Amino acid sequence: EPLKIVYIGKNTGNPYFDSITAGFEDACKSLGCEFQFLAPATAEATSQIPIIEAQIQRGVDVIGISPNSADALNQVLDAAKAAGILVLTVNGDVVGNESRRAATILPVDFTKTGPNQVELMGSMIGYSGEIAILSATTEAPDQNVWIAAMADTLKNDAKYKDMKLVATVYGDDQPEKSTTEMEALLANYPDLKGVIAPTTVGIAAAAQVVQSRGIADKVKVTGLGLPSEMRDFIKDGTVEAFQLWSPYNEGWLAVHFALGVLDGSVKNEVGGTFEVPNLGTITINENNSMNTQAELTKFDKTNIDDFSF
Amino acid sequence: MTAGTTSPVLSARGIGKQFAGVEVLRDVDLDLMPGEIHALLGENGAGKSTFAKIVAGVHRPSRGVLTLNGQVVDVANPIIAQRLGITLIHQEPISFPDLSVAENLILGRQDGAALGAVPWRQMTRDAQGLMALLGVAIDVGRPMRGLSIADQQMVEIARALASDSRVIIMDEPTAPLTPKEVATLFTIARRLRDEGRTIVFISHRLEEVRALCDRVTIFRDGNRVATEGIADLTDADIIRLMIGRPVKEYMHKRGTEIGEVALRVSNLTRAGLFHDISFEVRKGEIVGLGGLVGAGRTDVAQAIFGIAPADSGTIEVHGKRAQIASPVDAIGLGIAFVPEDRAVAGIFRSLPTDQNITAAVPRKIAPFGMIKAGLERAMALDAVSRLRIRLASVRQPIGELSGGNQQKAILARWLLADPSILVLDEPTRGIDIGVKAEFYDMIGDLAANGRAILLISSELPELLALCDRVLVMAEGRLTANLARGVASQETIMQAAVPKGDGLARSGKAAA
Amino acid sequence: MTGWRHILLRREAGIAVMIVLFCLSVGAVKPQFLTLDSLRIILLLVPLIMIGAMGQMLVLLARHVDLSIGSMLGLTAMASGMMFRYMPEVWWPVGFLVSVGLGAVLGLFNGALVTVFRLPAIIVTLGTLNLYRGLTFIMSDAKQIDRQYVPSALKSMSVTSPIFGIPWIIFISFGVAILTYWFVMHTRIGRQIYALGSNPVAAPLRGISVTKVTLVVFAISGALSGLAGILYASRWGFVNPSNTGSGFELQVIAAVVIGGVSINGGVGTVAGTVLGVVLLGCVSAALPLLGIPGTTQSAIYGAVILLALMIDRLVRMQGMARSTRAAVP
Amino acid sequence: MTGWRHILLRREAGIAVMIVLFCLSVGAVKPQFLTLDSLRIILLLVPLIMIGAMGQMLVLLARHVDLSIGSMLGLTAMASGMMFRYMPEVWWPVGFLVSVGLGAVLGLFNGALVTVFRLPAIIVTLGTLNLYRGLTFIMSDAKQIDRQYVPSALKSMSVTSPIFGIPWIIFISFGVAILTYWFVMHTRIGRQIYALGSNPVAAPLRGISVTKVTLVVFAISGALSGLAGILYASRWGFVNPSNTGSGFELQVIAAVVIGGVSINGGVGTVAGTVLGVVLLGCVSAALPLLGIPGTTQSAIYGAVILLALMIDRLVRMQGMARSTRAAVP
Ligand SMILES: Nc1ncnc2c1ncn2[C@@H]1O[C@H](COP(=O)(O)OP(=O)(O)OP(=O)(O)O)[C@@H](O)[C@H]1O
Ligand SMILES: Nc1ncnc2c1ncn2[C@@H]1O[C@H](COP(=O)(O)OP(=O)(O)OP(=O)(O)O)[C@@H](O)[C@H]1O
Ligand SMILES: [Mg+2]
Ligand SMILES: [Mg+2]
Repeated sequence: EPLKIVYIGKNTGNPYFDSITAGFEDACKSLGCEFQFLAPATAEATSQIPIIEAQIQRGVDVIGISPNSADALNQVLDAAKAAGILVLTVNGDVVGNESRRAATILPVDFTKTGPNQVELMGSMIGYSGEIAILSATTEAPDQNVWIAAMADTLKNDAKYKDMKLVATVYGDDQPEKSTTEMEALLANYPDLKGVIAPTTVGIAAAAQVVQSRGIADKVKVTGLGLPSEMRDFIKDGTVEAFQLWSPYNEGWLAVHFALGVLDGSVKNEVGGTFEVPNLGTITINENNSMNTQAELTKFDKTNIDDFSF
Repeated sequence: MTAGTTSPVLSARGIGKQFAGVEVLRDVDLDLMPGEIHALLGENGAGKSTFAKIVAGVHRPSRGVLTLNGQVVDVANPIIAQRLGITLIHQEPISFPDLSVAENLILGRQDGAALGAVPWRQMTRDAQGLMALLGVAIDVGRPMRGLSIADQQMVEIARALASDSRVIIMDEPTAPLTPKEVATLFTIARRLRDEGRTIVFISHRLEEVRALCDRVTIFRDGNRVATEGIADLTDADIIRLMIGRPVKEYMHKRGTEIGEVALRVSNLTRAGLFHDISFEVRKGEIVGLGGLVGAGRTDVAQAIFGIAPADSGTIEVHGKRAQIASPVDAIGLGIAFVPEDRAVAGIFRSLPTDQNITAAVPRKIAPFGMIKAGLERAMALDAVSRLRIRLASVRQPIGELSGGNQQKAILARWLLADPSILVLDEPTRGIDIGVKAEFYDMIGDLAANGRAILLISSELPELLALCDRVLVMAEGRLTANLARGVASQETIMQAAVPKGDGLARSGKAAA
Repeated sequence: MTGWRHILLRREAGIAVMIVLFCLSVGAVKPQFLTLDSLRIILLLVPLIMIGAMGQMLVLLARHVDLSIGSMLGLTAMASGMMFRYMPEVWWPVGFLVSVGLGAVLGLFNGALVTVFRLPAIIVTLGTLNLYRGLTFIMSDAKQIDRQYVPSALKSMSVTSPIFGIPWIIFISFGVAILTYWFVMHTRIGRQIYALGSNPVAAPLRGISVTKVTLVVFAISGALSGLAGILYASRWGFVNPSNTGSGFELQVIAAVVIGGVSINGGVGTVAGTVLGVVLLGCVSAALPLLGIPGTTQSAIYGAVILLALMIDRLVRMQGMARSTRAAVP
Repeated sequence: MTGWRHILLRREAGIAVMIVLFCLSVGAVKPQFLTLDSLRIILLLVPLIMIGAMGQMLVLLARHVDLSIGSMLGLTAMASGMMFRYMPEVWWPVGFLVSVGLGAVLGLFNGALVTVFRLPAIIVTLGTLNLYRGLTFIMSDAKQIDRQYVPSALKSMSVTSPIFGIPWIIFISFGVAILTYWFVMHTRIGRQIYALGSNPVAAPLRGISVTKVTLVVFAISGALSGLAGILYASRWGFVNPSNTGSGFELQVIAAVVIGGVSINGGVGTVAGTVLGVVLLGCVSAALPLLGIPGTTQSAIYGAVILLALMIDRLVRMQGMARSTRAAVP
């Protein structure tokens, strides 16, 4: 009987998780296991709990989950573990509760996100001038880590001494709110040179404002975005470049790792390594975490059409 | 212009109407001639409005046919009636408070596509013309909201005028109007008649009928009992025909002595509704309060019970001056009030009958705020058997009971409160004859037990049979105080018919 | 059997039958649905909704509606959460007092706007839905209260059990239902709520204070939202300024209405409401088990609401046919 | 000046004064708020809400309410989005037909449930709010329609301008307002909506078909939600099954109610509604400019709604005092 793998996304209708799901699907197809994608309608912290409970009842072998909360899931994850299910967090971890899951699969070493973004911005504005950050919600944990790292980099790296972070605003990952926040940034900081939006909704909204005002040469927008959402803006020059990683590879890696652990060919211990087709050698780092790639991928005119997600 | 040579514009044949099994019109035949003003007379509930509504397509008859100019017509709804040239001025003026006066005038008259344009300019011009014709100064651009009942009635009348109808039915159009407005209305009505239109005029005011109408038809208990030329009938004839039902004999019981004054009302006045009302009700006494609909009796009762307190005047209960600002005060003083409109103000339709019965005595069944379910049930069952309320179970929602049984349940509610003073507003309205007799017994027993009872009723036989004394109101004033023996149908009617010098209700009624 | 009981039984039996049929059909496909374990899951899904539903039922009985319960849940949970965080020395059960008390105050504010300004409740509570949510953001500076700050004793109420392995939180929610039953059936004021909703014109004639009853139902709705708020912190172990309680009002109103409480006041029972809550709980528990994506849940929820209502209406139309007068003057 | 115009002017003048005062005070702190640029921002914020508000106004005038407009917006936008994606050969303006037509059908379904089953609109549309959202998920397989699939010509309607640099989308929304004005003031059916809401019992006596008017207002509300749906795709360039349109109903109802439309039917004007929409637009545009965190917006929204209502009520109470008798017969 084939092994049953489920992947539980943060919420449905989010193209980002669709891409991870595609990685899961393709890997399951090539390795022969049964796969299902599930997600709650809203990215609410508690909404994943009944889904996990149902999967325990269903008797699945592997749960991959992008948790909506670092600690709301503790009980139910423990229950899953007790039922002998291999639990992996994907794309985000239950920080502080690492013992509740077997391993975590992250696209990239997240400590690199902040500095990489600052560098990209700097390269676009000649390393000088006022910049601002347009983030998701005030509580978004990943974004907050990245923003802290950006501020740190700007302050401590002499290369960026002429770049000044003037504001950090939050668009709550809603297009309307992100748009008004972006408009307000432009009104409040007439000398603004660039905006970093480390969230897919934010970068699209910021780009749209810049596009509709026709100020792409004055205000540079970059951040983390999906190629499928940003393709137009890259092509018409609104956005020179932005970054991300391959969500697809996260799913791909998760399945290879899980099946390897279950058939004994991969040891889930820190420092261990294993081979994954297309990705090469993967190392299990501290806290049983592994990355699909070393650095962020940069998307611009030259490569945007190579990506289908 | 009487019947004979011309053929009727509208004839009714064998019209009958039932509401929920109750027959309110029986086999009515009536011919309306072109160019006549035809009065419909009859006691409250005789079926005048129901007949008018059937002609105007508001109700459909249970039996019978209407013929218009010799052709059988099916007046299925008010729009069809309008197309056939039949307009009804409702007893309660219909108004759309948020629309302008001009629009209220035109609404329902226009034909045409849904997206057809509204001719504001022309509409306003026409409306102003009509208002000028009626001699009323109403800005036709203002919303209906806030117009007095009289002004609303004038708008209704203007609407009928504008309709170009061949048959215009006016259901008590003069009730809220001032004498001057009435005079204008009459002038216009006569002019319309002279144009060859037919006007049906419903009123309780005999002198108006005499002044205006050519023929009269008298209804009694859903039957048409007579149609005559107005000149052929004396007032006495008319009253006899109206009320001449064989009065069911009720033995007036005189068990207890009439005691001291329980309720004394002095100089009670509420602007525009009633004026200078003074009377007293003694323990063990049943005092009737008669008059025509709209005389202001309900308003007096509401003032006594604190629903709409009077502007001036005093109320004494058992010899002590009472301040009654709300029903809670009145209940506290031992006053009970059975309102006239059961459905609106009386029953809690969706609640079980036992809860309806015990609703007025929360303290009895719930001494410390906690309901004693057993006690509640026992009290309800006791009331049910004493008043012979017919129901499947006391847990049955009261809305499912028949009207008479609902009314009994409400009476039971107040009896539980053991009031020393009972104000009953039309307690037997909509109740069948058999039940009525039971009610009379009950009311008699209540008085015999030393309670003071104020009985508002529009049914003369009821007042005569039950009451030790009959007060009569007309147009907001007390016009008679008749002891048993002096009171008769004639004396009451005489006092009840307005003399035109009463309170000018219009304008102020809604002020 | 009386007509009244007849309808009552029909109505509630109707929901019960729906629940049984639903569970059996799911069980036929997925036998694990008919285990004690899945009963536990269902029961753990419902406590907050159950508590909210009791308050909403009272509000609806009085012919009003309270859309702000989700925001009150969030604000009261946040208040206790912040106390836990910034005053860890305070004995944790005080959180119950804080949340319930604050909830009652918020509810009273709703009630006051409804009575004093005679504003329609739907609009007032739409306003306070926004207002209270905004206050939650302001108060918390938009920061989540993390798991580490929520007292373990509070959290364990959702896990440990006084008896039968059923966690405290479930007992509390059913306790609230029983208390509400007693309140509406056996207290004077409870009865007055029905009377007011049944006939707002007649109620004052019976000496019922419309203002008092209105304030009471909104205050209870607020207090119960507060109870749901502190139990949210217990159940999920954290309080989030934007998520906690958001959308709660729609779930609760759906459950209450499915349970047969009329939006037009005066009609509804605790038993029906409980069954409505349980039915929605069963649906919520079954969908993921059946592998139906969470997103379809919306459609099924909507369909269940509409279906239950239509059945109710058909039953009611029959009942009314017997006692209706033409509504024309 | 007639009494009618008097009240009308007072009500709308009230909102206009609020708008002016608000803008001036914001401008005092942030002069850039009083520039043409920020007018453009405000105008770009309002088109969808404006269009939704016109439909909702009609529904409220008829004494109903439509909570499903956000879900209808989402479903209709998704329908066009999927057409763009899977049938790219179809001429893009057909999307308008698809969205508006589908919206009208969805609205008719709401209206049919309200009239046939005589269910309260608040509950029916609460049900279809869930149902339509669920259908969106099912239809789209929970997949977003990305920017690349939305025709550029459609997207550019939110950017390019026929005249004065004002984008098409703004012209469309004001065009809808003007059409609605004509509809309610100058067509028979428009006046019948007011009449029905003003006195539902008497309406049939004046030959107004309650069924027809009810179906019409819900169908228009649906069709306008559909228009808002296709314009959402234009404005934001994507359609998301869960976000698109969610919460739209609350924004729209808030705007409409602030604009003076009564939840009890019969009262409200297009001008008032437009002003209500603009006031909320000003607030939304000003907050980020003032550096007020977006999260406080909720509280301010709520406060604005309640404030506007209280003012309205006070005005109305005066008006009513003149025409009230004890409401008890
Ligand atoms: N819609 C209805 N449903 C049930 N009964 C009704 C309805 N309308 C009238 N009735 C009853 O029919 C009877 C005749 O009423 P109708 O209104 O025709 O009397 P009326 O002669 O106009 O009296 P009034 O002088 O008081 O206006 C009354 O008993 C009344 O209660
Ligand atoms: N809500 C109201 N607003 C304005 N006028 C009203 C209202 N209700 C009744 N009226 C009018 O006030 C007048 C007095 O009514 P009231 O009910 O006091 O008379 P009544 O003698 O008790 O008559 P009834 O026999 O119908 O009870 C009537 O002309 C009536 O049309
Ligand atoms: Mg009559
Ligand atoms: Mg009366």
